[in-house]
Amino acid sequence: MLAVAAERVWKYFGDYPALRGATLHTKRGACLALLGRNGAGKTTLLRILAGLSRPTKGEITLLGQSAGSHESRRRVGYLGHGIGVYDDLSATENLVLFGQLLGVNEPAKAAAAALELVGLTRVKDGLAREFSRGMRQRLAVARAFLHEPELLLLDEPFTSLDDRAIAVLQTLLAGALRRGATIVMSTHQIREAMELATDVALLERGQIVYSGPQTAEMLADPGWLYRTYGDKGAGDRSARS
Amino acid sequence: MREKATYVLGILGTLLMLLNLKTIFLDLPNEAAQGAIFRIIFIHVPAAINADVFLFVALVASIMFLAKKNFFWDSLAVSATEVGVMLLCVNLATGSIWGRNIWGVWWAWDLRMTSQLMCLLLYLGYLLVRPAIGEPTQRATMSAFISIFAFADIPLVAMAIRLPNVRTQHPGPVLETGTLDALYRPPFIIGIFVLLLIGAALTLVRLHQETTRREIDSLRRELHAI
Amino acid sequence: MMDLINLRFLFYGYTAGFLIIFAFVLMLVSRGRRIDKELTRLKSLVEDGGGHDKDRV
Amino acid sequence: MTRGLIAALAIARKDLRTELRTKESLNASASFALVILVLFSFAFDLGREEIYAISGGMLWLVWSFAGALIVNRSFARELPNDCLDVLVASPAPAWAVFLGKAIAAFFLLILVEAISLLPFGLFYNIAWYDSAGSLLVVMALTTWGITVVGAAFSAVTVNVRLRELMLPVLLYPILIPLLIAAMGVTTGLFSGDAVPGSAAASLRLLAGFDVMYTALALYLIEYVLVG
Repeated sequence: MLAVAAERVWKYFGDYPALRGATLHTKRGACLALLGRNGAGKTTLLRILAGLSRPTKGEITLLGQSAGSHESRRRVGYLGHGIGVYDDLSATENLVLFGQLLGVNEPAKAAAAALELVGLTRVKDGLAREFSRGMRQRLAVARAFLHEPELLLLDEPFTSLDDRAIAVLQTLLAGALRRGATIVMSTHQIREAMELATDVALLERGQIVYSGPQTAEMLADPGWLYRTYGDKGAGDRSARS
Repeated sequence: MREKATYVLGILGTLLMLLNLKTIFLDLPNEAAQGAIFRIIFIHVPAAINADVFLFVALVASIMFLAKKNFFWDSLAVSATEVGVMLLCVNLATGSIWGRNIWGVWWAWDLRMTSQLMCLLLYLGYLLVRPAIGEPTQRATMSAFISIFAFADIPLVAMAIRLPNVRTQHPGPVLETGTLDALYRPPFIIGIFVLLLIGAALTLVRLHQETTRREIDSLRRELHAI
Repeated sequence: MMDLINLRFLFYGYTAGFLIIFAFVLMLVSRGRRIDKELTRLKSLVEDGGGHDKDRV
Repeated sequence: MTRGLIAALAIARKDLRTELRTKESLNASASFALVILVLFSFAFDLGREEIYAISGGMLWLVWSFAGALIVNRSFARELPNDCLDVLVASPAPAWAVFLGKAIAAFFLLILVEAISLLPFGLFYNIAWYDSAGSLLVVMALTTWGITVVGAAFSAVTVNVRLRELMLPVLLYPILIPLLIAAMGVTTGLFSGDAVPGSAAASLRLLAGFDVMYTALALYLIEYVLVG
């Protein structure tokens, strides 16, 4: 069964189509790097997958459930641009709250375990406000992994993280993959993404123009994918000028 | 097609209005109790009725937008709301002038004028907030939500100002009973149609502008994406 | 005398009503002009900046 | 359904906890209410009878202003760190998120009202405690009306430019019937000479307002929160 099956998804903002019939299929257990330039529609697609936004047209199923349904929300973990934790709650309070919302059986226990995982046990009762940037980011990572999601949606996960948080995230992602979870992450930094990615999809102007396994060419030359499958129009333009 | 419809409605409305004005001012006799000023009901009451009609259209369009997510409905909602608010203003201005003549004050907290004023305030909020929302889908969704909330308030306002302990002036059924002498009925009904036609024409014009505006917005995004 | 006052207020009333409608029409016309101007400006911009967009949309 | 209610209560508890910790809107709202109460006594030079005649109106004006300050923060509190996204993406249904926020705002505003009743009784020499029970019913019904509509518009305006200015523009016109009824019935409580039948009619209106807008908001909020 597919982890993500998005069929011809359109999303209009007013009259402007941010997604123009994007089709994406991701196997279970895969780690998909969703590439594309700024404005290509990566965030829009991820927000729709996370149930934060409804597609104008098109069908999306996640793990066999329709996107945005209660069941799919429960099995999906989402880490967006913002860290999504409350500054005025302690680390534990934050995670217990989200544990309750996510329907985790024993929120307190899950919270303690998650804090252990990201190395914040020592400061578990400190307010998130008092944390350093990196600690806050690790707390956010703990929040996204709290309910052991089967599908992880990460929007530009590496851009704002510090080194330690990146290390924590990569360990957790590798662990999740071993567990059989699926990961979809958007990024425009190909090098970092390629370390984990098993699959690659390229989003151009609201359409998936390439989707397939990661290959040696991509690893060797980050620009290769864009040049081969990227926007033909943009190529023409540069050729003209 | 749309342009033709606008012109037809507009011209028809204006012609009918001129005919009706002739009847009202030249053919009809003065009413016994109020004298000449009673003629104001031929614009005052049709404005009120049509304001409610257009605001109701806006409500239906708002619900349709939420159900269908088709921007036509959003455009219709805002167009009809603007025309409705304009008609409310006509209603309030003429009513106020009539009140000054009959009661000697510009504003007497008369029941129906009060509820129309509150209705105006409700929809002014709608029109003020709308342009502050940048993203078109969000703007349309929020506007629809506000429109539904506003319309739901209208019956409550009517009930609230009729509470037994609320001191609004009850000026007696000057125009309250609705029994209009048969002589005055035709120009009254035509008056309703006149404003309906003119309002519909203006709504169509506004509708077209809203469509163009969306086109502009999508062009802006297009440029941004390049 | 009373009738004269009545007539005066009747005149005020209708004038006010039509003025409001007229003001609304003027508003519509000026906004329409502004919108049309903006549309042509943006259209020419888009054609200059990225003619290839046309066939893609 | 029960899962939604549990989530709503968790969110309400979270809101109350952070607010009691930071007192962002609580301090502003309570001190604002106090200042307005003091100013009112200078705005009008009133005898005993007249004070009773305007008491309900004064109280609800103050409290509805205080309420706008409370609900303004309701969804705005979720903006830093994009917390709203996480709430909406969570399995908690949109109506539960909204309900939690409305419940929290309700208790915060009730708290501000309770605090301001003391100086109100003191400054204006009004024995509100003689009818405390009935007053509490009116307060509960009206405050829920203010906060349920307020929280809904807080969600609507959360991403709007000039949010703090736009919310009152939307909120107060809608609240007019609620406040008219609440003012009348409260004045009747204090002065003890209510028009016969007015209290029952007012309470019916308050309850009707609450039921209608609670149902509308719970039903429609998903369109607002999920773009």
